[in-house]
Amino acid sequence: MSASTEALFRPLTLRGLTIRNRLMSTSHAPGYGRDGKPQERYQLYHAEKAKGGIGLTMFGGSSSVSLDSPAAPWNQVSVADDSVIPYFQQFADRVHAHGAALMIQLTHMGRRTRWDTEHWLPTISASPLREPASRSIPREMSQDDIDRVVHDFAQAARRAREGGLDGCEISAAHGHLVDQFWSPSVNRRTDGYGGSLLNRMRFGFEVLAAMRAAAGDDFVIGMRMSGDELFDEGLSGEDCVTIAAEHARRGLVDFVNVMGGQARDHMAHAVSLPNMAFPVAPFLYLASAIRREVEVPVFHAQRITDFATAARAVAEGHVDMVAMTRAHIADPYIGRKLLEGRADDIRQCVGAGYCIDRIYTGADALCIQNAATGREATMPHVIVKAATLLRVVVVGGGPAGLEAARVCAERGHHVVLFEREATLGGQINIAAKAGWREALSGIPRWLAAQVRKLGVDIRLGVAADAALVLAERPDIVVVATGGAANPGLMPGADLVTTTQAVLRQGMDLSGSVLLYDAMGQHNAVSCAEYLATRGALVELATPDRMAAEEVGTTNQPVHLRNMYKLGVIVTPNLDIVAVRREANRLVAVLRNTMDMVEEERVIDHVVVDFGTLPVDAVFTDLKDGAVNRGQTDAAALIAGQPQPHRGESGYRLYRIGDAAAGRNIHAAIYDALRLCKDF
Amino acid sequence: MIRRDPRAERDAMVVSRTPRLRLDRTHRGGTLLAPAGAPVTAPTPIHIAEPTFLEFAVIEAAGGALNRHDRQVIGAARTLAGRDAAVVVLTPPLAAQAPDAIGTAGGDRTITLPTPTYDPERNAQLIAQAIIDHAPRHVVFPESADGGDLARRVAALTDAVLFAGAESLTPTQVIRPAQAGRVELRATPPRLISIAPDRIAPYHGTPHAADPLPAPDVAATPGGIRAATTLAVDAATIPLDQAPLVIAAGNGVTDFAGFLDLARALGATPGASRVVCDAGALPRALQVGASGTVLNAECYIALGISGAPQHLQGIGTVEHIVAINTDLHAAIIARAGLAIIADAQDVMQALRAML
Amino acid sequence: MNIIVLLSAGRDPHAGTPRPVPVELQAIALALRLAPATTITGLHAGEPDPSVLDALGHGLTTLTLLLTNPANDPLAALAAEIDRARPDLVLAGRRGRGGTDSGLLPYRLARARAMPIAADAIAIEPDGNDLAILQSLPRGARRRLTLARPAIVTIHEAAPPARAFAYRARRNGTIHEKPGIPAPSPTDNHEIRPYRQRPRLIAETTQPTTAGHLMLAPTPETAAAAVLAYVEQFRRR
Amino acid sequence: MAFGALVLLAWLLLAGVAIQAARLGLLWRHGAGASVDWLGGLRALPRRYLVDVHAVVARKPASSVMHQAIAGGLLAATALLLLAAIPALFAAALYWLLIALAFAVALFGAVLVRRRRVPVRPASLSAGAFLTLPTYLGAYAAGGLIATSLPGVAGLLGVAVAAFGGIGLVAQITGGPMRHAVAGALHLAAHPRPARFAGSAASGLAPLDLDATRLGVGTIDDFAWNRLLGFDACIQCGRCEEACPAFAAGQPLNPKALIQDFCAANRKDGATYAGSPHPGIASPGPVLGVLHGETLWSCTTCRACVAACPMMIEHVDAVIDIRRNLTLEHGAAPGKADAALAALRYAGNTGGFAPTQRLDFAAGLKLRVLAPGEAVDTLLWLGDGAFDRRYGATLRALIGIMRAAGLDFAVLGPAERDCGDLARRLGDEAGFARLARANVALLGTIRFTRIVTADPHALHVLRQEYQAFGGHYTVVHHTALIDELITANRITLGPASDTVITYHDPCYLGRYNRETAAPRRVLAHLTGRAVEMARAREASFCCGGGGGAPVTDIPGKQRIPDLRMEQARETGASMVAVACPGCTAMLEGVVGPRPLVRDIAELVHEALQ
Repeated sequence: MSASTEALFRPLTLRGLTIRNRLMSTSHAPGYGRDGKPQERYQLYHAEKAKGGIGLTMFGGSSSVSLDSPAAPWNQVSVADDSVIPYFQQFADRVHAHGAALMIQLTHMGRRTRWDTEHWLPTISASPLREPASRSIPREMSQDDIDRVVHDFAQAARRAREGGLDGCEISAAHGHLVDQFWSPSVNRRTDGYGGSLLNRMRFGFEVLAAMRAAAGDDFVIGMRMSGDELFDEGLSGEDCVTIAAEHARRGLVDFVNVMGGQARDHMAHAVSLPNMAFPVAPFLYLASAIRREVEVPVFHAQRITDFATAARAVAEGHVDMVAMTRAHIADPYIGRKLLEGRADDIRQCVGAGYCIDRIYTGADALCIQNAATGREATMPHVIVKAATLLRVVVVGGGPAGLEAARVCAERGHHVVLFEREATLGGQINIAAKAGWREALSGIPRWLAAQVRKLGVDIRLGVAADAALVLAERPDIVVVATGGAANPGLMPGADLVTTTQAVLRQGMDLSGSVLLYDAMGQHNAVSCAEYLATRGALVELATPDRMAAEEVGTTNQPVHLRNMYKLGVIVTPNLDIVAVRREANRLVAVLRNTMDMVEEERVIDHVVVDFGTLPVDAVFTDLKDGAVNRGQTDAAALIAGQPQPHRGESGYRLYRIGDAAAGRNIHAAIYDALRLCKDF
Repeated sequence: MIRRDPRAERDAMVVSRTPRLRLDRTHRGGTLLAPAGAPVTAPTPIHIAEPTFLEFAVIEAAGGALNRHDRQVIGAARTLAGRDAAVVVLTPPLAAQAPDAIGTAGGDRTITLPTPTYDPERNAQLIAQAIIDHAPRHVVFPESADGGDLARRVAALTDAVLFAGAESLTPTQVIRPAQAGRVELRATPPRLISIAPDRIAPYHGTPHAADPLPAPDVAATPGGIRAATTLAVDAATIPLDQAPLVIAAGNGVTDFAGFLDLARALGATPGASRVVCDAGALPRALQVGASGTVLNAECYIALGISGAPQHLQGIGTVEHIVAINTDLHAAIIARAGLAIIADAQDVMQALRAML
Repeated sequence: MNIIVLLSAGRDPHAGTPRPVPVELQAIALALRLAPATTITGLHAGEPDPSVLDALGHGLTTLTLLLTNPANDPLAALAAEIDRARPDLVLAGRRGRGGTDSGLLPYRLARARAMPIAADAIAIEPDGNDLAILQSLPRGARRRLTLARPAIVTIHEAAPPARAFAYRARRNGTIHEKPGIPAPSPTDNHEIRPYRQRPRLIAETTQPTTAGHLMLAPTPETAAAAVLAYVEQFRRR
Repeated sequence: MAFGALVLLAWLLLAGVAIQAARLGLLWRHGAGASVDWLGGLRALPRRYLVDVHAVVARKPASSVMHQAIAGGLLAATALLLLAAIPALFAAALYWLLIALAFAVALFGAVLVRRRRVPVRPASLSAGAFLTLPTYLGAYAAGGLIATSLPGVAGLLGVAVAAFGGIGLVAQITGGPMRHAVAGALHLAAHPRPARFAGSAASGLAPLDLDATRLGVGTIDDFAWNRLLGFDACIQCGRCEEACPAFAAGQPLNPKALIQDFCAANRKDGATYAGSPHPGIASPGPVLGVLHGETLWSCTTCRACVAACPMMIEHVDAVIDIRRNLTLEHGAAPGKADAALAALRYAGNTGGFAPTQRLDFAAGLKLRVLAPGEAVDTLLWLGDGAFDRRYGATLRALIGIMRAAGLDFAVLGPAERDCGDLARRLGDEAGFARLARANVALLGTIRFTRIVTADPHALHVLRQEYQAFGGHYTVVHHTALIDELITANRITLGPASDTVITYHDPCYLGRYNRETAAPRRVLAHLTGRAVEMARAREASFCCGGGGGAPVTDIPGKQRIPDLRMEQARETGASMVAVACPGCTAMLEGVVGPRPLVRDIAELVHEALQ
């Protein structure tokens, strides 16, 4: 272990609490709360990280302290009454059993929430300015409001303490109520809570002092805050250093948890949760600047995905605790693998942002590449060996096939993997060719390294057919042959090309391009950026209300920003009706989805994205000979139970991933894991 | 049915593109309204005509140009000076374009020390005289090799304490390590301070106007340093952890004699990946990485190295990396300022031919 | 040649126990290259600190202790002893490791005794009546100085390694104890606190690391030219 | 006529042996004084020879037969001949038949001696005088046989042949192989470490008088006389050479050549050694006028040579004695040894860590740290491995096991210092003594029943070497503790797996302290498929981590842990079970595909139910 990795494993003591190492996960909102309580799913998710060796795990991002900051929007935790305490106790026991510390984030969202959920109470803030992300215009808080919320924070801290948690932080980051008071972009008050920075900090001081009084002297209380709001009207880096230093000087916080940005609108949101378009550790410099001046421990998260960067951040003193929050979603076993000298086995976060993007649609956080995360009750992170060893043939080396091969090999089975292409990775290899999406290649790279290490017999460049498969005398055949691009069914479909073909073949389409996107996924917008970068004049037409509507909150703004920069014209609310050739150009007929008026484009190329259709020839050929006739028992699959098998001789046949129907990477990997974990 | 060209429609509405895009939605083919108003200009430099007091910043300006540490020294003096005091920068003669650099870095006055060659004894006397002449509140030095030496000479000459190697500085407090790094000393900034490299931020605000001041007048006396010559550095002899330019061979290199030749011709210090050292092709002492040598180079050329995490840790602080590798997905490609997807051995030969 | 090596009370950076200052041990090793051990004396003003005595295990045979209160300013005592011993050369480490660690004392001594001083030596040779000093500069650079004798020279960490510790030499070394000259330390009103590691400044890294220039399959010549151009722009700074 | 001449020859030879022995004695007198219990030694001699020596010799049955035939035949025949001074015996035909029989056995033995080197001489056997030895042996035996069985001139001729052989053999007492016969017998009686025959594992390393004018062995005469005697007992059988891991790795150490270097140093007549040299060493070095420092620093102190030596020679103690001189007087330990010793001197641990970091590995475990005056049943000695993250996992597993068993245990925490093993093996006896005194004093401030440690080096030092400093403790290795807990049903393990596991014996546990059974009993609970390496238990092959070898880092052609890992691979095991922090680090340092390395504590902790 190198000297800097060594530094990751120095304990840290905060107000009497000793944290075993410097690895942590910051509070976030995975959407696992039920009825405002952190129940089994939520607890198991964090317990797995504790098992995996993390030092501190913090849960309950944006847990509400007051009724006018509803917990409902992201299935969050409400700490507004004592009924949550028993859940905390159970949670703490689960995490402490594995030696990790557990803390919660407490907050009042102020204007950054909606009034039309749960309690239908008005939103409140320092001043009545609209919040762009939630589109709410709050009521200016009266002194009574302020006193009430201060009291609510204090009661919430007491509940955290009585629940056996090791500490808590308030969120004064991401544009929550405390930093709404701080930020000159929100606070226009003229009373003692507005004006000078010191006045603007008054509300937060009152909150923290009341929390300390309620929670006692031996309870860790910290604060999450921005190191620079990164927009002109907001708090500057120097302001943030002053804020942190002032809180530390007054003894109000035991740590500050620094992030960069503010998240008040779509683009700011994407910046504060940096995806793979950003470099690694883009805002470490902000945490470092505060660590230099402020004498309480500094925590920091934001795209620190690899342990080497994390180790350096700690060893060089930029931070005291390094939060690898999304990195632990991809692999909760980072600490343990490092200690065991298995750094190569760490499944590294690629920064796809799939986890965080899902929660903004009201769904639960799921990892694009690790289907066990958030499903700890049914899906294993550590695959155990099977009692009976089988011969497994996997056809197709995309994400589904690779994960199937990995899981089966971890089970101890003899696995043969056929891949038609010369490289493993399937459609991810195509997606990774589009500009800033390159980091996606980390997904198959890890899977491929694992299957190689596990001794899977990999046959590259072999287009397997039924005979080749059967020659292996398999007990189980998993068909993961993926999908082929769908050019659509409109007249003139033979004249178009697909986004897949453009990226796969690296086509340089010159002239004007109409890119029609029926999917709203990354594919079309990536392709638009790809073509525009190479000089094509691109118009992206979509029947949706905006381009890339299916791409989540932290990714869509990056695509849109890039398309604006590249001069791609986005025309929403259009269906493609037909394509035809006129002279040496193409004419596309489009129909407005609102008024049904048709219009035309004269262009050089039409590129479409209708997703993929299953490639299932091998499956069809093998189906009749299979003891299960190729049928997957959906009920067992959903329940995480083994597929029914009565011990008949012959092979069992299953299909997964896009070979079953075109979906996404997570679907492919989840298909494979839940099917194969019980073989 | 309408046949539309949204791009042409948009282009037809463009009135101007600077300073920002202006579209005229009323445009139907007549005259377009051009934007009025002043062009954007650079901000006026800050001129502190009557400073409340003075702060000295003594810089090294090796080669006639400011380096990072010099800018940090001026930044430190700027911090101590605040808005109303002036920062006097004491510097060796600067290259022609550099005086601007003093103002940009936050200096208000410049005293050029007329010492043509390496003569720290005389420089110390000149600075001591300047301190008498101008009575600055503080004198900030870089805690570098020559800067630290000069600072101590001035301290001894003026019989003052030097607060050496400050790591934190505000107008009211400086902090530095002591007792083998086990404690830190905190004090109100004393008169003489030297600052450790990369600890105090340089000045980033509006440039100041830097006016020249006359050099102090001290009669030259013979010193104890009779002669000084800077020796040409043989890159191959620089310890790997100090070398400014390192070229390293990995798996993709097959001709190691040729590699060492190239390093010599390039004036670079040779290094190697673990694989190469394990195979015995190059000595273990050349190994770059967490388990070998951690570099402090300015520029690193990786020939046929994929960039295992251990290796990347060894080049963690290197700002400028050239990677030549056949694998586009090699980790080092993502770290490189210049990434070349090509056979390292071929490129190496071409480089040798070129030098 | 008569050589005095100044020794300070060092502390182990991790354990805090008395431990010789490595760079002072390197000074002893350099002295031993210049002169026989019998003409080399270690000099310390303060208490008989174990860290100073341990220097005897590293090649030094004689040690003079000027007994003063360790809180005192050692300058007067050392200056008086140098006046008495009339060394040709006084060596010191570039910084102490355990006290204020400011590296100022050799300069004050040089000023007090009107001796020239040179810093950061890694090699010393007699050069007629003068001394030839090889100085270590950052990034492997070297400077050669000619220095009038007697002189004070501080030693850099890049100097040849110290001799390994030998227990018997430590046991057999000669220690002369003399009373030093008590003198109050210059007042410095500082507060002492446990050290807190402060990170170095790091640059804002808002540009993706992949924003570097990428060349796909260029000809070897194009690639080589690009490498040279890239290297040149950083070499000029 | 021939009978009489033969008897006379025997008496003359006896006189020759006496003279030669006296000449050897004069050489041994150069050595330093040593108190020897002659009476006890002589009384124990037959048992030491017949039981201890032959237990070692018998590991190679062919050698055993050879040695019994030649030594038994020669000694019996000659002794019987000497008895012929008694007239009644001289007249007895049966008596002469007996003598003839003894000579016949000796002749058979001589043939076996010759067959060892002819036609092919194994690399581990020396040439030189050894090539003429079978001729003398054969001549003496054949001549005796002829003289006792053929009449007349033939008989006389036999006496002449026997005389040729006998004189040759006597001549070989000072300069040749027969030295072994004389010195060997005396060595067994005057052995410098007699306790080893009683099963003691303590080394023969006495604390030094640190005020002495000479520290350690700086010249050959600084060796105690009975050690010089011991070196002369060497018959150059090459078993140490075959056993030595450093030699196998091509490091410049051949224990056989080392002993012969000592013999040569004690004589001014130049070297006559004709066996394999120290690898890579061509000429004599400066140490004792014969040796190179690299040779001495290559030793891992694993005692494989000592355990393999049929003559009970103490190679390792001799190496340490010289290292003491090199380190204490010359500061000559190479590589990173000086840095490691300095770290021990100033920080009290080999890595130079802040003492408080010793408990970092256990952050969050809330270990009980004993304060002076407190009492506990079991004291867990953490060892310097506690600073190592990898070994921290082993310690955490062990703590988990001890907690599962409900043991009353505690640690010393930051107050614990390194046990001093590294200092002592590197020859820094002053450093060792300081650490030993500090630890013994510390242990004196608390009360406990026993010490448990997962570090065999600490175990050995605490159990055996602190006695000289007044520390007498019951020290238990963690594998023994786990074995005890399983037997007493204080912990329950899940069903044994079918992983193929091989156990690597740590030298300081298996060879030094002869504890090889407990770890194997524990392993049997963990897997149904435990396999043994060719070299196991007391014949185990070192990991390369002992004796300070990792810090002196003397280069060889290969690395010792690579060799050991290859031996593990040969068993087909997918996992190597270890029981020592040094072994863990060395074996895990082997690059490339290899079996996993897990401490027994980790495996048990995983299997806990």
